[in-house]
Amino acid sequence: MPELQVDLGRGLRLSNPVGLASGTAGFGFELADLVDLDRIGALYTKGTTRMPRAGNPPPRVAETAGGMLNSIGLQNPGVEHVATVYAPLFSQWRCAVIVNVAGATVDEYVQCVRILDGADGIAGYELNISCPNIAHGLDLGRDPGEAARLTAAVRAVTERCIVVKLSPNVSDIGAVAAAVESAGADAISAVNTFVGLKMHRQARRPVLAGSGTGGLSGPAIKPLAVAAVAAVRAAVRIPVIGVGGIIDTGDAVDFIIAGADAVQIGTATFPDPSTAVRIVDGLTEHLAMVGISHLSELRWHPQEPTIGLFAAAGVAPPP
Amino acid sequence: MPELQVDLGRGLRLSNPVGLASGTAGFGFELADLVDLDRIGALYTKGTTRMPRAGNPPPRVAETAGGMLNSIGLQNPGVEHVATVYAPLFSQWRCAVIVNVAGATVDEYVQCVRILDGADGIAGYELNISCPNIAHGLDLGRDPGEAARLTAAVRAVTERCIVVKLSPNVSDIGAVAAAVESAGADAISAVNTFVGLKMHRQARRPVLAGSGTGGLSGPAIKPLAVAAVAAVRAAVRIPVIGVGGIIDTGDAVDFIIAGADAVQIGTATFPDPSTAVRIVDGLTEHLAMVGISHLSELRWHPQEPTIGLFAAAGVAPPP
Amino acid sequence: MSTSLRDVRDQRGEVVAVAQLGGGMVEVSARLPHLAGVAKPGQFAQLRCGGSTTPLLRRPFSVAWTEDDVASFVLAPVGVGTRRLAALRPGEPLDALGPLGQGFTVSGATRALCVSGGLGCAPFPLLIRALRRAGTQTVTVVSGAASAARLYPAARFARGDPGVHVEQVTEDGSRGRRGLVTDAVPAHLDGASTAVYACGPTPMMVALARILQGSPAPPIAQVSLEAPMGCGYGTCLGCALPVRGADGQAWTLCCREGPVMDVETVDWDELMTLPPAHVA
Amino acid sequence: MSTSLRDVRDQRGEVVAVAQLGGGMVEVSARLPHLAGVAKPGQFAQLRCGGSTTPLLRRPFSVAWTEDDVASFVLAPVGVGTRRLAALRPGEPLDALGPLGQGFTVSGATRALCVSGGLGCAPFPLLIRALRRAGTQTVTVVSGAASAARLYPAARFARGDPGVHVEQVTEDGSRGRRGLVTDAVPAHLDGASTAVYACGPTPMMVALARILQGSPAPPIAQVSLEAPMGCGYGTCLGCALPVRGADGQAWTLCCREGPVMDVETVDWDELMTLPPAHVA
Ligand SMILES: Cc1cc2nc3c(=O)[nH]c(=O)nc-3n(C[C@H](O)[C@H](O)[C@H](O)COP(=O)(O)OP(=O)(O)OC[C@H]3O[C@@H](n4cnc5c(N)ncnc54)[C@H](O)[C@@H]3O)c2cc1C
Ligand SMILES: Cc1cc2nc3c(=O)[nH]c(=O)nc-3n(C[C@H](O)[C@H](O)[C@H](O)COP(=O)(O)OP(=O)(O)OC[C@H]3O[C@@H](n4cnc5c(N)ncnc54)[C@H](O)[C@@H]3O)c2cc1C
Ligand SMILES: Cc1cc2nc3c(=O)[nH]c(=O)nc-3n(C[C@H](O)[C@H](O)[C@H](O)COP(=O)(O)O)c2cc1C
Ligand SMILES: Cc1cc2nc3c(=O)[nH]c(=O)nc-3n(C[C@H](O)[C@H](O)[C@H](O)COP(=O)(O)O)c2cc1C
Ligand code: FES
Ligand code: FES
Repeated sequence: MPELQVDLGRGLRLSNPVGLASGTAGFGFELADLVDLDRIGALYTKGTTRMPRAGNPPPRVAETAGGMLNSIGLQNPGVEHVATVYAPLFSQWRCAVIVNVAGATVDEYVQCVRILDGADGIAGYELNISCPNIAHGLDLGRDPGEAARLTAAVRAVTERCIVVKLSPNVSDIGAVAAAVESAGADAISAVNTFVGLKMHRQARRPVLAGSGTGGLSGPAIKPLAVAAVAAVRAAVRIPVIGVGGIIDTGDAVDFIIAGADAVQIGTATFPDPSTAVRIVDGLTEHLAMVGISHLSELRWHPQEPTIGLFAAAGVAPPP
Repeated sequence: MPELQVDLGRGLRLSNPVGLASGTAGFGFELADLVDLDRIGALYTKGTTRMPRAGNPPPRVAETAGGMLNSIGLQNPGVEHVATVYAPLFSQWRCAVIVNVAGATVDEYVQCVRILDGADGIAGYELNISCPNIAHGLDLGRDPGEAARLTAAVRAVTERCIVVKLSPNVSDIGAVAAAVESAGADAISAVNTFVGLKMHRQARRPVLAGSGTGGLSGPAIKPLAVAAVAAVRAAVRIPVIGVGGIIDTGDAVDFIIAGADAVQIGTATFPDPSTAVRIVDGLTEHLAMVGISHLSELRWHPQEPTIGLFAAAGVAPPP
Repeated sequence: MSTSLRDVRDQRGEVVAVAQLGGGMVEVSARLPHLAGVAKPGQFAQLRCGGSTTPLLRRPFSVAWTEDDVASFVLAPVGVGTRRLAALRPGEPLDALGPLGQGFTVSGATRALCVSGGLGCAPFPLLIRALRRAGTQTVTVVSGAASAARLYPAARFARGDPGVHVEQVTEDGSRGRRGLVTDAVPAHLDGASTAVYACGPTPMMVALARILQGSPAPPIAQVSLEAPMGCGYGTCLGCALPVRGADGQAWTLCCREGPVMDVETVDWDELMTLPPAHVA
Repeated sequence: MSTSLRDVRDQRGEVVAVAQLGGGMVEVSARLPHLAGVAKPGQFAQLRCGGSTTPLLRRPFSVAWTEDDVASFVLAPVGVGTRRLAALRPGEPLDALGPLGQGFTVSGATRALCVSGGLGCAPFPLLIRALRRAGTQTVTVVSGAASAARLYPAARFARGDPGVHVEQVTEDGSRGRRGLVTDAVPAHLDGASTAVYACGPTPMMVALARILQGSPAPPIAQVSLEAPMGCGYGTCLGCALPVRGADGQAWTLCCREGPVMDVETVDWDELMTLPPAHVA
């Protein structure tokens, strides 16, 4: 029986590498009737902020070729509600619940984590330093120094596992990854959404409200996310969680080949709530088919010399 | 009759805003039998370098959801061949031929433009400071200072129109745009491809050769390219040429709403060589339908207050 | 902490009939026993061609009719998703996630007025059947469209029930009264005995809301609204609609608290500033 | 500065027949007068379901047969593009851009040997007809596949022509000789009088190249190769294939200088390092 367990560090062991991505699974309750939360490895909650947020005005979502834009604006009930009302209920599911935390300043993150640290039921934190849909949401994530400062500040107040979620909207994602690793991150998730814009052709302005931009997710961004994961993998030694455009087992395998230790399913859950559970089963089958016992054996090692598939299959080249 | 002419500066007036993007139209000859080059506004040639280049090893292209990755590696016959053999033949077509120039150092760009400046038939240059598929291809394009230095150096040696083609793989494309504008660019094209990676699941390594990464183009990137164009538009006053994922007239209109003065059709020409010519006709029809005489009237002005479409249509809200 | 999805299933149905209703309108019927069994008038389902991931997201459609284990939807090809759904053929698979959202309040008001604009006809057949079963004596439908060709066939509202009266209105006068569907509304209002239900384009609903504000309050005044949806089941927070909250303006989720809402809950001024969801 | 595209047209054809050939293989025939009129054996066309932009790129297929104004293609559903093409039904539109590339050299060699592996069968029916019309007396086809179910039907190579002989080879021995198709090749080689043509998976072609290297040179020894293609007409530079250039290793374009190439031109060592184009 192949082994799907994954160790994210600080004692956080996931039963399998498949998680539901932040913002696509609420706080669990929203889709517990549709997704078997006992079968997945982790649930990353909707971004949680110090104070409650009503979110952005509509329209908040728009579809594009193979993707969707969202500008939810971090609608959430605020960290106190999450810590006192939601967290006590998290343990009803067997999946690890990792609370995604967002803020505009280092201090807001620290306050959120302090408050959440007082609650049981929380397996770890995912620091969203990359939300494109709120003012200043990207500032902390674009500069390696700022990202490290944030990570170190949160590290100082919690012993729980810290996952830092990176923005792809940067010149050098590897540099940010290396900076947060040195500052004490236990794992990295990559990537958040890409800044996109869709126009309303009759109205001659953006479809989405506000500045009009939103975050692009879905299959359209998969090759970009896989590239980001490979770049992060090359820059750090800690676990990497791949996210962006996964809709089936093959997609998840691609991220693992690129260097991910775990994955998150985001947008794909919307049209098909069973996606994550299907991928858990699919990964087990894939390991059996390929004949290996752990997913990490799938990983591509760029340094190793390339052997052609045919050659590997024992077909000799002509003399 | 609506007016499609576009002025890119330095006397370069295009008969219409629709061009064929660099790398998707060769030097014109490759597809002159399939595309009526008299009907389009401009042809941006394949990236031209100081010395001939054989290009990257195969595989060089791979398809993804709504997009394609390429890692051609700037295969081209070298600037001398372009200046002496190709350029004299460019004037057989009514479209403007703008030579796309690439290099690894400022000096290479300067040398290329010097050599090309001696040839007739060339309407201007597009400086590709953004090719993701050659070593150092991105360095000049990621740093506003470097991009400006390159632009100024080329500006010093030519009176022809200089278009600078920006990379989207940066934290702040507006800053690069502003820098090259100040350094003397006449126009900006945005964007080149996004760095992407596709895995070969059986071989457990990238599909594409070399580092494995390629540049993502096609409909998948359209919302990202439109966002980039809006950001560039907000940062500069010179003409902006929008490119990325356009496959029909509506797509081109979206870029123009976002702030583009002209557009380029890239990948879409591959499956359908008639795309660009169809869009030229489509834009004329669109202007007639909307009842305006110049495309620039379509432009979105983010500063202007939003008026609801229904409200604009004279439907009064309830008391 | 919604727990209202216990009735929701993702079922793969088989298309059993596709009827062209004129004006591009299509009625797609599929064997979907669960949905057909539990859907209430005004609820919707998230549809896609069986197993298809292009387009990426499903599309929301009101359940228009149910009969035994078959559920029917009325739609017209306006964009990529509806084009593919409208091209389905009998025997092909259709995925339906539902029933979703809050339906209409069906109580025993003596009379009911259904105001239908264009494709807003979709939820009415099921609602009308339920109203009549709940004891409503007369159901009047005022059904409007741009032209005769785009009118939902009157007989499909009534389905043979003599207690249902349909009045047609077209903008170009090509059938029935010429004008806007809301022009026909005031004559049918009579305060407390007539429940009012509406579904149609935003300007129509706004006009109706204005008419109702100047009239004696009906026992029920509900509209079915639309918002672009990511999930359809309350998780993505994408389908916000402006409502009049306790402390001023607020948002609610169309897919979970709607799509049917009480007229006075909606913030119509704010809704008017939004562009139509369909981007052509 | 290629000027060889003068014959190329983008034509929208109508599918007239879809034949299931077993083993998942499908023959799609469409009314495409231009292609049917001018395509030469070994040339290909870039296909897509009429007007479809999903998948984004067209897919290359050998012209397998032409008859009056109908062109036929043989394919199997291996990925997203072929799945959609294999699901076409009569009456539906098919876009074909072609004919593209360099075909086989058809000269009057006395005998010809066609080595076909799996779906590599596709170009042979057209080639065989041309060879026989050009005076070749005997055409022998060695046709291999993993199992009987996956063999291209022998009768479709010959199409009733008694000068065509088909020898079948299967890896599992379920029909004909057991083994690799190339095992059957040496017996049919006889140096200068037999032209050799091959199409199939890379390992098969490599094995054939090795056999030929140890044999007297045939008058013609050509293979039809594959490369992932962006455009199919020489513009994107995406379809590079490794060849033995004047000064060592070089690239050539599969779509423009190929897909048919002389065996000795190809750099087989380099080709062996490439992963199969199809990514599953
Ligand atoms: C609760 C609900 C019930 C509905 N019931 C029906 C019905 O019974 N019959 C019917 O014909 N239509 C109905 N609609 C509208 C229908 O969902 C849209 O026409 C459809 O989504 C358009 O998809 P498209 O791909 O063809 O258009 P596109 O414009 O290509 O779609 C692009 C995106 O915009 C969204 N969108 C487009 N138009 C609408 C719209 N009017 N409302 C919400 N989102 C939209 C799509 O879902 C998609 O995400 C309903 C909408 C909602 C919210
Ligand atoms: C000149 C030429 C002629 C061909 N003739 C035939 C034929 O007559 N019958 C037939 O069944 N097949 C033929 N093929 C192979 C056929 O083009 C591929 O099977 C098809 O492109 C697969 O597309 P897909 O979307 O189903 O697979 P996917 O794997 O989903 O395609 C992904 C990408 O890889 C490319 N790709 C996948 N497999 C191949 C391949 N074998 N060769 C080149 N590119 C590939 C696709 O074009 C696409 O860009 C030919 C290929 C070439 C280059
Ligand atoms: C509607 C929506 C809301 C999201 N909200 C958050 C969020 O609150 N915090 C966060 O870190 N990421 C958020 N994301 C990003 C996803 O977690 C994920 O990184 C991204 O969507 C890419 O994955 P996908 O392509 O599988 O969706 C959101 C994505 C979507 C689509
Ligand atoms: C095969 C291919 C080759 C390209 N070569 C070049 C090039 O040489 N120089 C350049 O500036 N851009 C090059 N590009 C980028 C395109 O010009 C364009 O910026 C990009 O493809 C996005 O547009 P699209 O989505 O319409 O293709 C190339 C793109 C493709 C697909
Ligand atoms: S559509 Fe996702 S919350 Fe309503
Ligand atoms: S496929 Fe584009 S050059 Fe050959």
